[in-house]
Amino acid sequence: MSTEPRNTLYGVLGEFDSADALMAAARKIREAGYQCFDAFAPFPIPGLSEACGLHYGLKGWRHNFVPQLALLGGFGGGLTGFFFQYWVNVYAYPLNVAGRPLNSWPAFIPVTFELTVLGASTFAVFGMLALNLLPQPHHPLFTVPRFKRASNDGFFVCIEATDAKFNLAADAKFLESIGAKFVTEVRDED
Amino acid sequence: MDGMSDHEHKIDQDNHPPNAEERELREYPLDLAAADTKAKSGTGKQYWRSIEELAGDPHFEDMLHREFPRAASEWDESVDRRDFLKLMGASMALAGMAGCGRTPEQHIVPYVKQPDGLILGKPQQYATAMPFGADAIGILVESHEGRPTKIEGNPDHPSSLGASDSFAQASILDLYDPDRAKTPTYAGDIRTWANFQEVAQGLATSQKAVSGAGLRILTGTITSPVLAAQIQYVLKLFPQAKWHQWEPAVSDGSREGAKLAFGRYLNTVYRIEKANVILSLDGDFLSSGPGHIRYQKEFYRRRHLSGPGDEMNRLYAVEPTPSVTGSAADHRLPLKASEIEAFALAIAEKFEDYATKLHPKLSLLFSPNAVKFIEAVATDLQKNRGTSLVVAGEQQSAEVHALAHAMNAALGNVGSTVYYTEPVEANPVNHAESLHDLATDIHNGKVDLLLILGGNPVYDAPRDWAFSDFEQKLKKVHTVVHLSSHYNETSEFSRWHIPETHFLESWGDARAFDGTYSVIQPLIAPLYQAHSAFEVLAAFTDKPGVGSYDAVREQVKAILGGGDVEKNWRKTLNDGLIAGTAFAPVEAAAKFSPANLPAPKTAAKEELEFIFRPDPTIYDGRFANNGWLQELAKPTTKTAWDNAALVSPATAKRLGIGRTIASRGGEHGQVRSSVVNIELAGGKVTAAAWIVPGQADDVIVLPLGYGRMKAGETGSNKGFNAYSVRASEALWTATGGKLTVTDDEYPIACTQYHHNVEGRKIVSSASLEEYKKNPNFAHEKDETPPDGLTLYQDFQQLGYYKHYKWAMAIDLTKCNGCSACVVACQSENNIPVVGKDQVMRGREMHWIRIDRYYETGLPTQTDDAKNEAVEIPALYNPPAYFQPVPCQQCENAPCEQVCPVGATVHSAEGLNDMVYNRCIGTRYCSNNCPYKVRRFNFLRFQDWETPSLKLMRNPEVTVRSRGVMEKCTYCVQRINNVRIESEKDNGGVGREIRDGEIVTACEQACPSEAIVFGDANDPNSRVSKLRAQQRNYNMLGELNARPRTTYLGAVRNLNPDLEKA
Amino acid sequence: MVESPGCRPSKWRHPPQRIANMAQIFHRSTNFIARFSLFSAIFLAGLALTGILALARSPYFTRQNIFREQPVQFSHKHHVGDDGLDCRYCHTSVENSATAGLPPTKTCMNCHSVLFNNVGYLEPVRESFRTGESIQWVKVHRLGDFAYFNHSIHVSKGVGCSTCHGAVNQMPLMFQANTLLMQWCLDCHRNPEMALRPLDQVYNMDWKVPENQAEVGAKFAQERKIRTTVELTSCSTCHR
Amino acid sequence: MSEGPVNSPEIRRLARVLEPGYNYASVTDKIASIVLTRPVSLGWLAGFSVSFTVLMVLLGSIAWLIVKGVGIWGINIPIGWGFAIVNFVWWIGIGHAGTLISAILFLLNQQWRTSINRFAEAMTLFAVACAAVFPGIHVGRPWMAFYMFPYPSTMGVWPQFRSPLIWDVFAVSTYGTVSALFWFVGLIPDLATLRDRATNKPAQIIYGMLAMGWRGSARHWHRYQSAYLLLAGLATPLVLSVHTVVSFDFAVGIVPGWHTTIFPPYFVAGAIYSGFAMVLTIAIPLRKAYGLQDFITMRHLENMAKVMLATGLIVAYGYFMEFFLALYSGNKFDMYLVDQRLHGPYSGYYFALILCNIITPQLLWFQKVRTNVAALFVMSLVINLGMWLERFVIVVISLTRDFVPGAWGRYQATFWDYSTFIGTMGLFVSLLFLFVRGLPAISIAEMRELVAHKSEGDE
Repeated sequence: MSTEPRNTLYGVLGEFDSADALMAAARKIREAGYQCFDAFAPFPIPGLSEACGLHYGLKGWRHNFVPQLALLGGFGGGLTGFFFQYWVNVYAYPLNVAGRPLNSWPAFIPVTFELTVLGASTFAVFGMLALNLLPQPHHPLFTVPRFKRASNDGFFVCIEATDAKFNLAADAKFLESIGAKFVTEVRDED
Repeated sequence: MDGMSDHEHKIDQDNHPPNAEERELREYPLDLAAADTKAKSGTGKQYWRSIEELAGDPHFEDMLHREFPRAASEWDESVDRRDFLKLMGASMALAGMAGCGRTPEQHIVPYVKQPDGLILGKPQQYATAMPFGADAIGILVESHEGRPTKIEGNPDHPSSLGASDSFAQASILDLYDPDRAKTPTYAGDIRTWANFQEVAQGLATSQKAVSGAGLRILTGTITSPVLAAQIQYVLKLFPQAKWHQWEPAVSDGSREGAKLAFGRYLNTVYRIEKANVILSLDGDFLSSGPGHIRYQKEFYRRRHLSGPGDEMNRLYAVEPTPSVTGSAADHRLPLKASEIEAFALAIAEKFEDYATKLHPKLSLLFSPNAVKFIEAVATDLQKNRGTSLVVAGEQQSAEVHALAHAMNAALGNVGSTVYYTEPVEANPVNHAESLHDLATDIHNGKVDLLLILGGNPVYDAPRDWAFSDFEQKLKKVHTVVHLSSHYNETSEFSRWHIPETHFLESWGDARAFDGTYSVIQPLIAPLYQAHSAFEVLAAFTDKPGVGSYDAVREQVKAILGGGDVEKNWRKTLNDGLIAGTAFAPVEAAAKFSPANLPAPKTAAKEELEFIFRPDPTIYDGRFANNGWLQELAKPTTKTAWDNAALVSPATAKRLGIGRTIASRGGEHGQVRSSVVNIELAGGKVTAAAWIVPGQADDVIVLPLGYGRMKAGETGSNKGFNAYSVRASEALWTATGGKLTVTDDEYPIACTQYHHNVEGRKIVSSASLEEYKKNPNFAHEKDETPPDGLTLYQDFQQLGYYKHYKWAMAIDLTKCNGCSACVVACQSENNIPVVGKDQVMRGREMHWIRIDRYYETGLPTQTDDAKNEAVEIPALYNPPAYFQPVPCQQCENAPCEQVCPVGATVHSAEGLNDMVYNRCIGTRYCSNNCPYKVRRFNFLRFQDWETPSLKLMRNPEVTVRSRGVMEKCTYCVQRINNVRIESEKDNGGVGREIRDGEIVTACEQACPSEAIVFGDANDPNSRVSKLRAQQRNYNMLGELNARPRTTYLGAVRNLNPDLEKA
Repeated sequence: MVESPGCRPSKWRHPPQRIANMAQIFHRSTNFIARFSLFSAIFLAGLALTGILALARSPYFTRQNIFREQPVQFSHKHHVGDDGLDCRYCHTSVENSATAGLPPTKTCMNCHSVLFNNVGYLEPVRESFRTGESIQWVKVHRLGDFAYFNHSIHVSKGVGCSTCHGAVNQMPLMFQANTLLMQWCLDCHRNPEMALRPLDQVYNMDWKVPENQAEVGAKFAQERKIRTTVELTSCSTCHR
Repeated sequence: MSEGPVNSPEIRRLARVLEPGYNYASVTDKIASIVLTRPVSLGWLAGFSVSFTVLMVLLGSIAWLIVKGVGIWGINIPIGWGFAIVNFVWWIGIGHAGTLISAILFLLNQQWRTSINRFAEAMTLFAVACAAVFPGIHVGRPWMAFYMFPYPSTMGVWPQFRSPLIWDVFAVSTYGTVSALFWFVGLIPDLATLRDRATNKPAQIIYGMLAMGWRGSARHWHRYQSAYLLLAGLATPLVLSVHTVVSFDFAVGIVPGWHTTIFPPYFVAGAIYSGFAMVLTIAIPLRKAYGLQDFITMRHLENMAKVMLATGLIVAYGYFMEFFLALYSGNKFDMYLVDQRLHGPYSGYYFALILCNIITPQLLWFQKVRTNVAALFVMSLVINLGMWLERFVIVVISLTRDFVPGAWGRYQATFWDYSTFIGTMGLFVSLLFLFVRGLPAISIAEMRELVAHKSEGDE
């Protein structure tokens, strides 16, 4: 963490007044050829992610790798579960319990199942957080007071400075042109 | 060795060449200071301390001043120091996760001089004898580093033949009873033995002056030649002195009966094994009275069935209330005690010898049913002349005994199934008269010095005429010296009280029921300042301070005559008896004919008859403070911790006596029964009533021994005192009493209330006829799946059950519920006593229980007596079956599958192992056990503080604490020890374990050889042979748990004439 | 991050922006802190668990290799190593009983009534012999009361003293050479052949395990009818 | 599924799940204000202090239990399990509704789950917490209970995986974890809302930390939704498995009355039954106290009533099958047990159970009853009681009369049995009180979705 106050440009933020407007805006921005931009809404808007060009499945794994992770966790948990029990009962300390076979696999199924579910869900949740780079309590966007409404009734789009064709003035105008009723630059500053 | 009792020193004074072997034979207890720490964490050390306390530590005196030193025999729930300790324990456990807490340093305390012949960690066995009434039970005592821990029967001894009974088994607890009197007291203040000896000498001289006119000695029945000689010696010194005897639970009937029949006191000895047909006239010869252990062995040896070809003896029992013997009988007839004489006459009447000479039309007195019975018995007896036997009950009158003698004579049984000898008692007298004389003398102020050697007359003397209040009488005596193990009711009124030594603490001798001379040797020096009757008497003679050791030695020398005295002595001590000293049969000329008897009268219908009986578990009250016996369910009633006025179902209905099952504990614990007031012999007592199927109508049984006021923490204030309504002229059977039923209910601890098998495959039975016809009767409607029928892998292929395959077979034909096995198991396996409250919650801990079922013919029987109409007739005289239920050691054990931590799994030899230290106490295993043989430490039942009880524990068995499940393990400690020995043989190569080399505690104790343990892989083992029998079946076989404990169907030898009467 | 064209004010800059910094609740550094603490939490939990498990096996709990102060500083090194006393001279019951047995004071005095009969450090022994008060030794090898170990069967089957007790002849003060944990017991009970010696070597402290122990041991196991692993690992073999 | 519930066609037909006149902001205000602005009411204080006192009773009882041992309870041989296990099963059963509503109804795309799922999930967690108290303390040596976990012990011994109790350990802990995750994931957006609306620094920091910097960006929502969907998909079989495993505790045993194959389905049905009853028991006072009638509408209550009716019937079928199977199989032990239930010493409990669980719920056939809040509330209590009785009948009565008549016994609860049971209620309610004060009792983000699709609807 550098100590001297920094003041870097993060991007330009535009606010729209409805979910539909936001969708439209997102589409336009994408058609305009922007790569690094993001839309913000107080609730999941169906289709918004497509509008922003986010994909499901392996193709768009950078955008959503959660299902694959869950699958991984599930398999991991299940296999560990079963073979651990197998090892304990057949190798670690074989014992005659009620005359049941050492490898009483039917009796091992409940634990196997539970561990499958446990693995899958933990991977899904923590995978989601990790991919979303959370926790991230500090973010340039939070410097914009209006942005608070993103968790209430505000709909925003932010074109990020990292975008190849980023230009503060031009992009700001562009946002206004597509109906942003409030536009501001976002600075990551102390 | 300081601080040891005088006894100790006396022994050292014995001036014999100190001989190695002899010293071994006379172990002395500081050895236990060295108990290897294996004996439960430094027990030895702590015990050493408490010895020193005994040697005059000031705190010790305070302890004595407390009225009740805290007893541990009964578990008490009050919040006290123990709770605090528990709290500490729990919190520490929670903080430090007990499991991984770092335990403090322990110490090893070795001997200073190790006794020769002692191998650390190896128990030793000593032969001795337990004096009991007019008998001495030969026993072997197991001793760990000088601590006697377990009592077993002595196979060489005629009175036990290696078996034992619940009394013998439990007597070890009496030795360690923390409530025992610990020091001589004068008017309640502590004195030393030396003080007493001085005083005694003083008294002696003053008595000498009047040649002992004021001296009286009161003892119980005495069969000890040495003690008798000592008394005689005292009487010689004091010619005017008198010796009185009083044994509350032993009737004069047998003595006087012999006198009536033969003109003098004679001892009757039966040879049960020779008898084909036995008629018991209210006799309980299988579970009480001289020789009962032997009689039970012999009786059941005649009932051993190796196949349908075998024959059995047949037992007819006529009795007012179900006894162990009666329950085991093939045919049983409930009759009032007062009708027995008439019944006996009616039988005798049928004999050619007396026909017509006797009172005609006797049989008119009886119901058709009874008449039929009489006919059948009479014929059967005469069919078996010379091989039949008539036994008269201890509590029956002289007349009945005389009749029995006469009948045996008439049947030519004398000499074959019964013979007579000189009395075993050193000095047979009529106890009632004897005590009467004493009381009268006291009353008339003739007595200034009374020595009460054992016994407790203030509690158990009859309550009428001169005795109306014995305590008042005692006040008239200048000096009463009372010798007893506890400071009891009588001690209260005695100036001097001397703690009596336990028979495991002192030298002595006794004659067995047949006269065999048995030696009593101490296994441990007296734990407290206790002394024997011999020493107390000696204190009044010209040689005070002499111990009985010399006398016994002299006695042995006298009996064996010449030869190597030392060798004989050692052999005698080794055997515990002198073989061939049984009294020879004497010719007894009959001086009595039934014809001389007056015409018997039978009690008026509906007139209540009150009969007194010694309690089945605490006898005459001497065992009242014995937790094991108190908690032992009484064989026929299955109640514990209380006595109750027993009534028959019909009488109960008539009088309005009822009972309800309490929802706490229920059938397995608590039944609330009506409370009745009984007025009899000028006394009045309030008792709980208890309904007993098979009891004669209009008979109220009042068991003796309860209602003690100063028995100790365990025994005081339990039940009601039947002695308080017992008059001298009606010691056993009384009429004219009044019984009123109150509205109150009293909770009775009843461990098994439900007595119907509900048509389940639990007990299977048949008559001998049926058995011969259908040897497979035990498998009728047996749904046990065939062995091959399984999907599970075969553990034999994994090396299980290959070498040994332990199994147990229990022959229901031979079990009569005597319960010796239950106490033996408790003693062997450190099983705690939980107390009445916990028993009433259904939490008793016995590893082996005896279930009692009635053959009621009722299809089902719901919890309460709702359907009395059908039930009362069905329960008039139902055949009873007793089933000992230890852990069944199932091969497919339901308990194992559900234990979450694997605390109970199978061993390679097929034991259902229980690992206490792994158990976390989910109780799931118990829920899933179809036989409900598992026991749980719901609270901390085990006593961890009382030092004396620590000494008693068996170091071979883990002592379980709170929160742990426990159960029978087939005495795995015995199995392991024998296996280890067998494997060490042949220079480490080892050998096979021989059949019978391992004997479980229950098997060892069982007098009827009903329980057999062994290796099922060995086709020649006894257990394999039994398992091979067709009678052999699995309890609840259809569950396919594959128990290793199997049962052999009960067979009764019914008389075809009476069958289905 | 692309550096913006200069930091000059632009029309896209809104005055409220200044106070707007209030909007940032967390400093930038918290991003790192938050993530780091998440991971370290998981890591520490794992570490703690491993620590506990390790501790349970550590000498702190097992008391392995820890010398004990004894009332008399008895040296096995001297008596066994130098004087060459046989184990059984003092531990008399080792061949017959579950416990090897601790010698009574008498045994000490057999020699020490003559040898070193006046040295100070043996006073406790002499005192014990005079007064009859036992010497209270500190227990070195301890098993739970629920574990029933039997010396006699082990020695008679050819398990040497040093296998469990270590090279006692080199121990000036006695210490516990092995963990005595149940796992440790099981190791032998699972493959006993690795612990078997010729019967005449049982009390030899210097006996070394030969390279071919596996087959030699197997032979011994077979000769001496050592019970199978299944039998030796049954619970009731040690627990009652 | 990707296009959420918004444009599912049938929505319009259905009654309102949200009263009209709300927009995003007003929804947010209404719900968030309960937590952020509304002052602590006296009612809340009173209620909380009462429940907290009861919670202390629980702690006291447990302390005494540790000191004396499980013997302070009414259990004995043969009845080794008493209230502890009854309560455990009861609480676990209640703990099923939340996850079920959230997961299954989510998968089934049911609009009306929205406003009840949040506190239903919370209730689940708290019920599981209450249930989890018992396995720990009911054992004889609680300080040794860690033997049940598979850790490498110095003894080289492991748990016995054939035992249903071990399955319980895994099932319950997994269920607890997954429910917690599910709940928390659902909370993240709302925490962000609270963070942004909080006016005082501490609140901002606390909610900010919990919200983990959620910005509601398209990327976030994108992954968020698939994670949530996956959790729902995983939680559904899990929730079914948990009570199945609990039922194995009995079905795997051989005790007559336990050993039956119908237990799993009928335990699950029973769990849902009691779960919904408990949701009603909480929802009705809650909507009243915080004026949430517009969000938790009559339609919610009615739907839950319908679910109760349905599951109630399944449970009834279960009872019937117990009888039928006993008679049909001809197993004498089972038949005797049936007889005991009807005529035995505990028949009273059995008939009470029939009354509570089968007869009373039939009233729910009538819409009048389903739409009568008071009636529903009473009904929900009756059913809770009934389900507790069911567990009592199964656990205790079966044990009183098993195979060997000589060993039959009875059970009577002691003071400590009751105090422990009631104590857990204290724990449950205390947690609920804290929850409604500290977190949005209704999912704000999801309410906004409702508003969104309503506005569409109104177009």
